[in-house]
Amino acid sequence: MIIIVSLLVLAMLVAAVAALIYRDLLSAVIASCLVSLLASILFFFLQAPDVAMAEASIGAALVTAIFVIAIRRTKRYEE
Amino acid sequence: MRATVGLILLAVIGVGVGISLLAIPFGAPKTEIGDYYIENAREDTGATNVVTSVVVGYRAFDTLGEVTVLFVAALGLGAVLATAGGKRGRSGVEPASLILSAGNIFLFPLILLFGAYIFTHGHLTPGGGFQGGAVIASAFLLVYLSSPGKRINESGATLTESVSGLVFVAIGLLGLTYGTHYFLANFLPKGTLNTLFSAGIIPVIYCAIGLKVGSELAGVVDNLMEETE
Amino acid sequence: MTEKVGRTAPRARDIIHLLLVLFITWLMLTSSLHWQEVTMGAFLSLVLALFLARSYGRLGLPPLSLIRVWRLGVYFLVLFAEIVKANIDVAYRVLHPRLPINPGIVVITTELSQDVAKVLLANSITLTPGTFTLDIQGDKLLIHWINVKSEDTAEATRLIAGRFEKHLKAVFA
Amino acid sequence: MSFLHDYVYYIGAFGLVAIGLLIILVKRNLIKLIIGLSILDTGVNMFLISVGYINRGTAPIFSRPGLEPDGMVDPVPQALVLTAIVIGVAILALALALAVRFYKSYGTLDLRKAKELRW
Repeated sequence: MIIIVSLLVLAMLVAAVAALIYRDLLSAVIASCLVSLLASILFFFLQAPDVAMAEASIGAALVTAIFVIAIRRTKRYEE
Repeated sequence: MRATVGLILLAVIGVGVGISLLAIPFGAPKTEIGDYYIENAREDTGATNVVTSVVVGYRAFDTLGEVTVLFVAALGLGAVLATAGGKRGRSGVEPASLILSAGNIFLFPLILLFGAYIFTHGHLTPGGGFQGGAVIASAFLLVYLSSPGKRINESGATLTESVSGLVFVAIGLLGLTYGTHYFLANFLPKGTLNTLFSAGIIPVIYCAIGLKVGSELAGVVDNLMEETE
Repeated sequence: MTEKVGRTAPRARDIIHLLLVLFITWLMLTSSLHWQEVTMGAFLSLVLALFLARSYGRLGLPPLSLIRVWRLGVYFLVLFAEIVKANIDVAYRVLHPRLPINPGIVVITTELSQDVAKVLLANSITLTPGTFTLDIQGDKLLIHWINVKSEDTAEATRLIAGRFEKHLKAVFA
Repeated sequence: MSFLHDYVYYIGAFGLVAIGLLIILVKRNLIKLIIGLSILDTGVNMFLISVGYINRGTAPIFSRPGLEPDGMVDPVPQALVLTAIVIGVAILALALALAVRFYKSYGTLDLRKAKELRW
């Protein structure tokens, strides 16, 4: 159990670092979506199903969609 | 220069926060109010989900403030994006393929039903108005993806939002006249534990929150997608 | 003309169809037959069905009957068997040292007329490992195939869609 | 192993906060800044939830009759975080609307290019 949790935390931090280093904003947004998704699994392990649901439906789905719409209206690459 | 300053600042913050984190024990009970809520939530509010009874029972006034923040943010977003006399419409969009559009027609009612399931069962199972509202908003997002030119019925969304906000406040005011005479008092019968029609005003408020959050978030997405010239 | 069609009242058949689909979904979600749950589910399904039946009617669903539901069940069994077979096939191709694949894009045609049947066919093809539906245009489906056995449209149709189309035609006839 | 058990969630939360702060401090692209804000938000939520956890606790929901109130995790941080997530999405949407507006006015998302905002 603790090994699974550690791997999930590691994957979450790797995704966050990926969001930091990608120059392509669309890839960075997908990486931050992955952070939210893994965080929602960790919330579930922490016995917080309400928060896990909110994070999965709001953090992973709606926020990503809003980011993608905003990127479509501006520029995709960071110069 | 900026990066160096940032890294130094980050290192200082990191050491400080790290030291204080090591002092907080993991996995031990911390707050007494939490124990009180767990012990008494069932008798006080009639809801089996303690988180729900905290959000819309004990701290309902706080939730009213939160819903207001969400409303103001949606309003501010509309104000920021609106330009005076601008032409509204969406340019550069292609019709979606048949798989997406036909799949959307079939799935849209089911997603709405799922959202309604989540917020009507907020006092029994995990979930509630905020999660259900987000699910409903994502159903409208699917509509935007499948037919990009389509707009939601803006007056309908505003009406839903205002009526559900009014229901929330009206229930709170009714609590002043009935029962224990304070704002947002639970004046309806609490019913049997673990059945759908229980917990007094909690399911009613959560339904209102669900509809309000759903229409607000759908409106936010709609405002962001709109091209103003 | 399409504008005018959009404004007409929904047909009773569509309302009942959608109502049943929603109500059965609700029963599966709650997994309880308590009278309060059933009442709430009936009320929500009715409201949603009344509001959404008009666009639902555009899917062109056939009239409901028990035999159709039974045939749909048979179709899902066939689909499941095909998915298992295709999984084994793709696993063999991936694990084989020489990687015997021949990826490519082929066009197949379908005889199904209803939109929802075409979507069901396309999704079944996508669900089966090794084949993937890229797009639908009219009665043509664009398929990415991991091991192209034939470039010919008729032959490819027989190999990819033939196993599903027969059962789907029975469901939507 | 015991160290990992005690601190793995804290490490995750702290790491997210640090990376989010780093993005906000180092990057100049507005949308990248907002991505950093959202990661920071997730990190703070993670920290609050892990503070409320109790060893071998159950979720604070009396869905079955046999559940005892003793072994339940703290519901107060969960209620707080539920609120914070919803407020977070509203703030993100508002910030993104401002970014879109900024792009319309200056033709760029880079903070350096807008002279009035340089520091």
